[in-house]
Amino acid sequence: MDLHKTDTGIENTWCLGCGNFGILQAVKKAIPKLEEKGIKRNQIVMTAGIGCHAKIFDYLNLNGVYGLHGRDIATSQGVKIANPDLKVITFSGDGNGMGEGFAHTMFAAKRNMDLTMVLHHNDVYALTTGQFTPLTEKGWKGPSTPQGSFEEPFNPLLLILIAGATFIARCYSGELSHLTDTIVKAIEHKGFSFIEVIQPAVSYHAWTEYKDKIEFLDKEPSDFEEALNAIRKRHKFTLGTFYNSNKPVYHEQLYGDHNPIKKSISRELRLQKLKKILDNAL
Amino acid sequence: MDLHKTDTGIENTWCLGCGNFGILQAVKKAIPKLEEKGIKRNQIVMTAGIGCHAKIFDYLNLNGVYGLHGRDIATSQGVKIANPDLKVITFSGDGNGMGEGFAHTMFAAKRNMDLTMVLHHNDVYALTTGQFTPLTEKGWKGPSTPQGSFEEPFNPLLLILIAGATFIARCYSGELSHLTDTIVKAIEHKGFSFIEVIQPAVSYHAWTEYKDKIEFLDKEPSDFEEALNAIRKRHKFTLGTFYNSNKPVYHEQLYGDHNPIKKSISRELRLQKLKKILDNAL
Amino acid sequence: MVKDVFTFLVGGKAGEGVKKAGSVAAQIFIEKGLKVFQMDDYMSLIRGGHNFSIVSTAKRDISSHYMKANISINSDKRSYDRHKNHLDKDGILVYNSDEISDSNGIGIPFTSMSKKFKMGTLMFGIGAIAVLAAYLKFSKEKLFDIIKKEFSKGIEDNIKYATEIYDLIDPKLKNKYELEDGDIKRPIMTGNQAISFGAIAGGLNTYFGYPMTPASTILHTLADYASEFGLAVVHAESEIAVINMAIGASFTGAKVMVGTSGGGFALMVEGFSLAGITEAPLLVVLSMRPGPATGVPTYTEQADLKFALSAGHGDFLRIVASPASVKDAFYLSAELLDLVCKFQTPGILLTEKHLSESAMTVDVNINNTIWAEYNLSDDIEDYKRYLFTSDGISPILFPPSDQLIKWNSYEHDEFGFTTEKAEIISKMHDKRHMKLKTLEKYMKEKIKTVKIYGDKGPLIFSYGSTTMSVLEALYYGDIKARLVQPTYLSPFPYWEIERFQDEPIIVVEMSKSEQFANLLKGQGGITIKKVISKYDGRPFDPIDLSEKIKEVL
Amino acid sequence: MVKDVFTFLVGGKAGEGVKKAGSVAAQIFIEKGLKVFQMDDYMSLIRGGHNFSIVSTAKRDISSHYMKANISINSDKRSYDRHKNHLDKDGILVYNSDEISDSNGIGIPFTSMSKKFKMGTLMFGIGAIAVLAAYLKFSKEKLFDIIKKEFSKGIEDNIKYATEIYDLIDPKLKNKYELEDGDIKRPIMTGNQAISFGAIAGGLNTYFGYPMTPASTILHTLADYASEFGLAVVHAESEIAVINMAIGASFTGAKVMVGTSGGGFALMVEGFSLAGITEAPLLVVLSMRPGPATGVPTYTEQADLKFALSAGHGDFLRIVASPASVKDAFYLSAELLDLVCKFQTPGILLTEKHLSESAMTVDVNINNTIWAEYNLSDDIEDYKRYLFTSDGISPILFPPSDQLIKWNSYEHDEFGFTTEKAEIISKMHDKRHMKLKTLEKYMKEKIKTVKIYGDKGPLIFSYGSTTMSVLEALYYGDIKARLVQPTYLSPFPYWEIERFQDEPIIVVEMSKSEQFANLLKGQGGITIKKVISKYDGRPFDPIDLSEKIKEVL
Ligand SMILES: Cc1ncc(C[n+]2csc(CCOP(=O)(O)OP(=O)(O)O)c2C)c(N)n1
Ligand SMILES: Cc1ncc(C[n+]2csc(CCOP(=O)(O)OP(=O)(O)O)c2C)c(N)n1
Ligand code: SF4
Ligand code: SF4
Ligand SMILES: [Mg+2]
Ligand SMILES: [Mg+2]
Repeated sequence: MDLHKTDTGIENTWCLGCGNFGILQAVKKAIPKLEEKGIKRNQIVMTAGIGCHAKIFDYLNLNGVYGLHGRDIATSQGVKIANPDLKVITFSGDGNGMGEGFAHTMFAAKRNMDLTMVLHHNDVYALTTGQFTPLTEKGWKGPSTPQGSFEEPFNPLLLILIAGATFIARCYSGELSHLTDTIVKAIEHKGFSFIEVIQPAVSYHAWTEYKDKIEFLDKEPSDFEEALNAIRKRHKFTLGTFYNSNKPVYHEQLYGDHNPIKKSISRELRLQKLKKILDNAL
Repeated sequence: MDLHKTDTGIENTWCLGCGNFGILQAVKKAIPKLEEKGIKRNQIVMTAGIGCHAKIFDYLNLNGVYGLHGRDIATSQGVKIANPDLKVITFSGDGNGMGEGFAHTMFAAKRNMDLTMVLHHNDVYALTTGQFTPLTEKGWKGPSTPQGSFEEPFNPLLLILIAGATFIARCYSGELSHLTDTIVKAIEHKGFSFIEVIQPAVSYHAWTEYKDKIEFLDKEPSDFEEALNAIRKRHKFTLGTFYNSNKPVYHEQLYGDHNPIKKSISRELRLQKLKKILDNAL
Repeated sequence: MVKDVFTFLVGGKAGEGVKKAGSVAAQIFIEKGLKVFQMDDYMSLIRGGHNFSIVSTAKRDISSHYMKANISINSDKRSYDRHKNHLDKDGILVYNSDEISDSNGIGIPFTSMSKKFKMGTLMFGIGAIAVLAAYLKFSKEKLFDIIKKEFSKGIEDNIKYATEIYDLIDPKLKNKYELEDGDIKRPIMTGNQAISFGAIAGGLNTYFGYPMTPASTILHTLADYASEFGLAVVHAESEIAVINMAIGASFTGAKVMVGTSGGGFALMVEGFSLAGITEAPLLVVLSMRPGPATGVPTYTEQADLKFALSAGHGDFLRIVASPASVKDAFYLSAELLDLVCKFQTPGILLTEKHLSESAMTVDVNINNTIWAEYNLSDDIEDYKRYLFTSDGISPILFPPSDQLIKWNSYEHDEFGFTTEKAEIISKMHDKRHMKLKTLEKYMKEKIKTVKIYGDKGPLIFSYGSTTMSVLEALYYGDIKARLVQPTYLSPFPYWEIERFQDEPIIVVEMSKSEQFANLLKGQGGITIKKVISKYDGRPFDPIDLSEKIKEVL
Repeated sequence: MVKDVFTFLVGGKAGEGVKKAGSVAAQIFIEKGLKVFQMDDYMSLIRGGHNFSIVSTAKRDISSHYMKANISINSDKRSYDRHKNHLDKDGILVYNSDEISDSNGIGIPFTSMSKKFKMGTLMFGIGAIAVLAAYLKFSKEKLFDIIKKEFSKGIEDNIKYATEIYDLIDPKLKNKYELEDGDIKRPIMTGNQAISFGAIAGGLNTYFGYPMTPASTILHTLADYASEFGLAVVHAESEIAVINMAIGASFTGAKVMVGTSGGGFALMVEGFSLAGITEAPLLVVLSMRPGPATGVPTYTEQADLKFALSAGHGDFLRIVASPASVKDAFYLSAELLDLVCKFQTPGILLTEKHLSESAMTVDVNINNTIWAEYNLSDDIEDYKRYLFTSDGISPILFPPSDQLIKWNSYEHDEFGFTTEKAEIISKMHDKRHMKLKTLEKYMKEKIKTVKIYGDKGPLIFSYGSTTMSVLEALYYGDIKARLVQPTYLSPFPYWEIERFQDEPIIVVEMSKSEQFANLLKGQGGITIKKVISKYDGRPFDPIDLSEKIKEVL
């Protein structure tokens, strides 16, 4: 299939009105913008976890790996490390990336891996019928917590900031242009970029639960302290880029400007070097 | 074997001068103090991960489970949930509890599980010959990073605070009485208590690397903000209790003052109830 | 076609009450004293797509749905296209005339008729039930009673919508169906409910889970009944947490179960091995769906058998058993809970989506369930957790105790202290291996490890829910055969199977690589004549299967 | 006893340079043109305890250490007690006279003599080498050269200490040993080095690992050579990260390997299944240690075989092969890298601590290693990742490409899009299964799957490093037998094994439950006469083993 078609033509099985449509659209809009900036479509690799959010894999005409539940962010890291010329985007759910895959997310941030993670935050394990997630507010009556859940939710932006991410934003699937712009910025960003997207899962939550609460940061924080403050003090429906800074990225520290695939050493040279090593050992 | 012997008589295979001896001694001293406070020895259950730290399992005459690398903290949670009368202590290493088992540690804190975690922080995967851990400073030349590691370390106290722990302290295996007292306080504490112990692994680091840097908090923080501040602003060799607060614990939210084992419902009553359920369905 | 079976099929989008319509239909049949088999086919999505529920009922034991319906009711074109051939000879096709028209069926404008109600198309299921009621000459009053009993909200609108549909279709139905009454009302449950209730009856104290189709509803069922039965039911952060928590709970003497599907079990494997060496009583429910990896989450397969039989590094004893029916599942989960406690080792209740999520009427006698018991230590002096005994079983003790109780992931001595000594390593291996011998002896004496149906004719082997398909196919096709179904797969009950070594057999299973047939060959020394295997995610249909069996007999 | 073998044993505490002494001894033998087998026995600790290194050398091929030393040098009482019986008939026992005295041996005050040096007892290894040198009539000059070459720090003190020991023991050694020279100097490597170098020769681009004995040294070796060979070598946060990263790397066209032991592999199982369905080329090194669970980390066993053969849910193709020697390991890792690339499926190089961490001199011809290659797609229009082909292999393509490349964990259509359609589910199963047939054909034609040693006598089967023990035992015991060693275990090379079906065989392996014997029975239809199994963590000693074999022949 030609990569340059816009759509994959695969039947979309999200619920009518699902917040995931906004994310899908934003990505579709972001791609031409990235192309304008010289990031080619065929250079982009996507990965997705498992859940409603991850169905975006079938709808986006991008190369990639539909991975395991919670492991997509590890898979993305493998992609980047093996071929650093590729731009990698991970689409993750709140159960996926903050539950099963929590450690991978945090370590990707710790390493400042040069990739983008989009967290579809809908407060439920949507595809498995609505159980509470690590981000769900206390009291949620899902099928695994019929009396109401009683764990305090994680604050994903706070965790990811502390872990070491260098680009951190919150968006809303109802704010398409902000979301689109943020995706573009995140992909352009060198280092670990994390976008939490408030994504209403209409089968469990109505858009009206969010609509009025949504607000934007008046001023984007300019350093770590301000970011920390804004993330802690502003409420969970505050949108904007909370942090944007620079730090060495993992793959460059690992091997500089090498590329393990494109600059793979030939068989001849390998054998030659190996012979030398074996001879020297004598 | 009688639980009331002090020692297990098992050969100790830690290196001479290892910081783990301090932790072992402190626990041995803490137990009688806990007994004075009414916590019986036979009520205590220990778990341990895998690593040098975990060998404490063989040396302490306490009931428990020598678990899997990184999973001890999950095992501890299972112990507590099944029989909340038991007091549970987990002995974990920095590779164990902040690497392989990172997610379990963070979720135990999130749940404010009523147990104690002692993190033997020695900056290496000691037992597997000295690789860098998630807490190791950049530049460590272990066998997996011969050119020097280049990941920024996690700040364990900061992470655990944000995740939801309610008792947080840092100790040093060279400060025995502080360590002993802190262990007693942590075990008495209702909720998730976390003690990071700076534990020199003499085969990789000399005591002198720490000795002069060790300092105590002048004033123990009195609330979350102060704790956050102290954890962030004081350096990593600052000892003391950084946080001590109260929040509902997991098992009580799950089933109040029930005890799934001690108050297990009889076979007769179960069958009676089941019959009713099946009849009602008709 | 299937003279003594009546089948109701309802198809539509997820979220339109299709599954609910299936279970209400099942209740109607139950009210009439009939036996029921309900199979729900749904896609991995929350709204939309195509789902269907198919409910077959009879006076006799029935162990499968039939893909030939007496009445098929479809809410949209997709459903109609899918099911127009799933009709019995005289079957009636009802379709949504807002979307299509077909002179061979009866059109009902389900959509436009639902428009005026708040719930709109969500009510389609009610409409389907109204059609069924009319077809079965159920009075409207009886229909209303059922709606009141089965639905919790929007009763009034539901009744209005049902009435309108009933009145509209009633005159169009020329030949209504006379459904005879059966004997008594029986409870209906899904396999997962049976597993949950069976475990409760067997003494379950704690359940740890992480959602994964088709095992999630065990977590949900037990969470619902947790306070009623004093259980701790925990939804943990991952399957790895689940199994390691479970082992902690087991250490305290809790009777413990966990449940998952293949991908989740894959994550539990290290913990499973830990249960092996620590000798932790632990029951894992592994409900299979098509793999590998994420596979096809909401469909059925039997391709995790080989994996279940050997998951985990190192040598240790495991018990693996697979129930053939919902009723079996009920008794088996208690029986397995008992075995893992008695033999202090992990066990797997291996099942499939087809059993987990299909519902059947069951005749269970709750008093016959086994109550799980340990071989408890009364030796309160000089207790040794891993005491060397002649049968390999070291009596167990739980905290609080004044004796030292150490469970150890490393190889260990009798006290549970870590060892690297050659002789002790060997002896501990021998001890654990001895439990296998003891267990085999116990199984020979006390447990029905293999069931044989029929007493003459060629030999067929199957296991798990595929057995139900075969039974129904044999009945339907009037085939004389003996069907052998090993409930226990590990330890492999060779003592029951050996006698079949001289006859070539037919195997029916749901795995491309013929895992069950390979097990029979490798462990049972059985000669395989032919394997009938299906691996498209759908359970066998008894009519198709009977033909396939006839071909190879 | 073993006339043509000379054996050096050195025992002491971890941290005293015991292992280093073993490898310096090996270097001495190598200098003399001899062949060497070095086995290190160490406990799971960093300092203290009891370690020993045992180095056997001969002019002929030698494939095991012998637990009967010509000279045994022990730094402490524990070591002395342990090894006093590990002496050849005329063997010499050297002990630390600061701790014990024994008229049958020669005492050297290793401890007190080391006191004056900064490194103190850490120098014991040097002392042992000095003793060996004296015993072999090595001049002090040669000894100094070796010390200079092999040690990086404290050379001066080392030389001083060595001189003092040499001078002290020299007069006490009445009958010195005349070690004949061999032919040429050969490189020595451990199994893990061979695996690492073999993979590099085969085209490795990326390695992901997490430390776990006995696989850690692959990570260390590759990390050391990463920049030299342009590899990305990553120590990740867990084994789950490792395998999922590896699959990401594989997606980009990197030739990728990961390595671990049983517990780590247990965590990789879900990812292994993902590699199966996505058809990701991926090589896993699984180096076994005694299990279950944490087991006995620094010792050896072969009890993960069954697990390796069936790990992962669902049906998918896997390649499992086990090298019998260090040399085999070198070639095999490249060969497997090629096979996983060609057949786009995961593979396992299954080995054990005994091979991974023992060192052998090897005669390898580096030019004979295979270079891993893909079946690359040239079809750049209308590319289908999972194209249905007659051999089941869909040509592969890597990004960047203008064609759509989708790898999918769900069941999928030819493009890689998710599917729930019955027909496609079946067809994809068929396609993947077809690769098995293609692979079997390929193996029959192109690969030496089974090695047979000897041409008459009774049949013995073994695999992995146990083969080396058997070979040495046969040599030592002068036993005429044929030894069959399947290098490939999955797909099982029945075409090579079938011909042995009529003779009862003897199996030698290291697993309590006789996993290898069961494989031969189940898959090969082989009749087992007797299984010689050892499961105490220690490799076979050729002398013991030869007796055991004689008993059962
Ligand atoms: C190992 C494993 N465990 C469980 C599942 C089942 N599962 C599929 S999706 C999902 C929840 C996804 O939740 P989230 O990531 O929030 O995605 P959403 O559906 O809300 O977009 C789970 C638990 C799985 N596929 N694999
Ligand atoms: C699943 C698994 N992976 C790897 C290992 C190997 N392993 C044993 S101990 C250890 C490191 C322990 O480091 P840490 O927790 O810091 O403990 P320390 O030895 O420093 O006390 C590792 C990686 C294991 N036992 N299990
Ligand atoms: S369940 Fe929620 S997340 Fe899933 S498709 Fe529907 S609205 Fe979207
Ligand atoms: S290696 Fe370090 S942690 Fe381990 S015993 Fe020695 S000093 Fe202690
Ligand atoms: Mg979600
Ligand atoms: Mg450590």
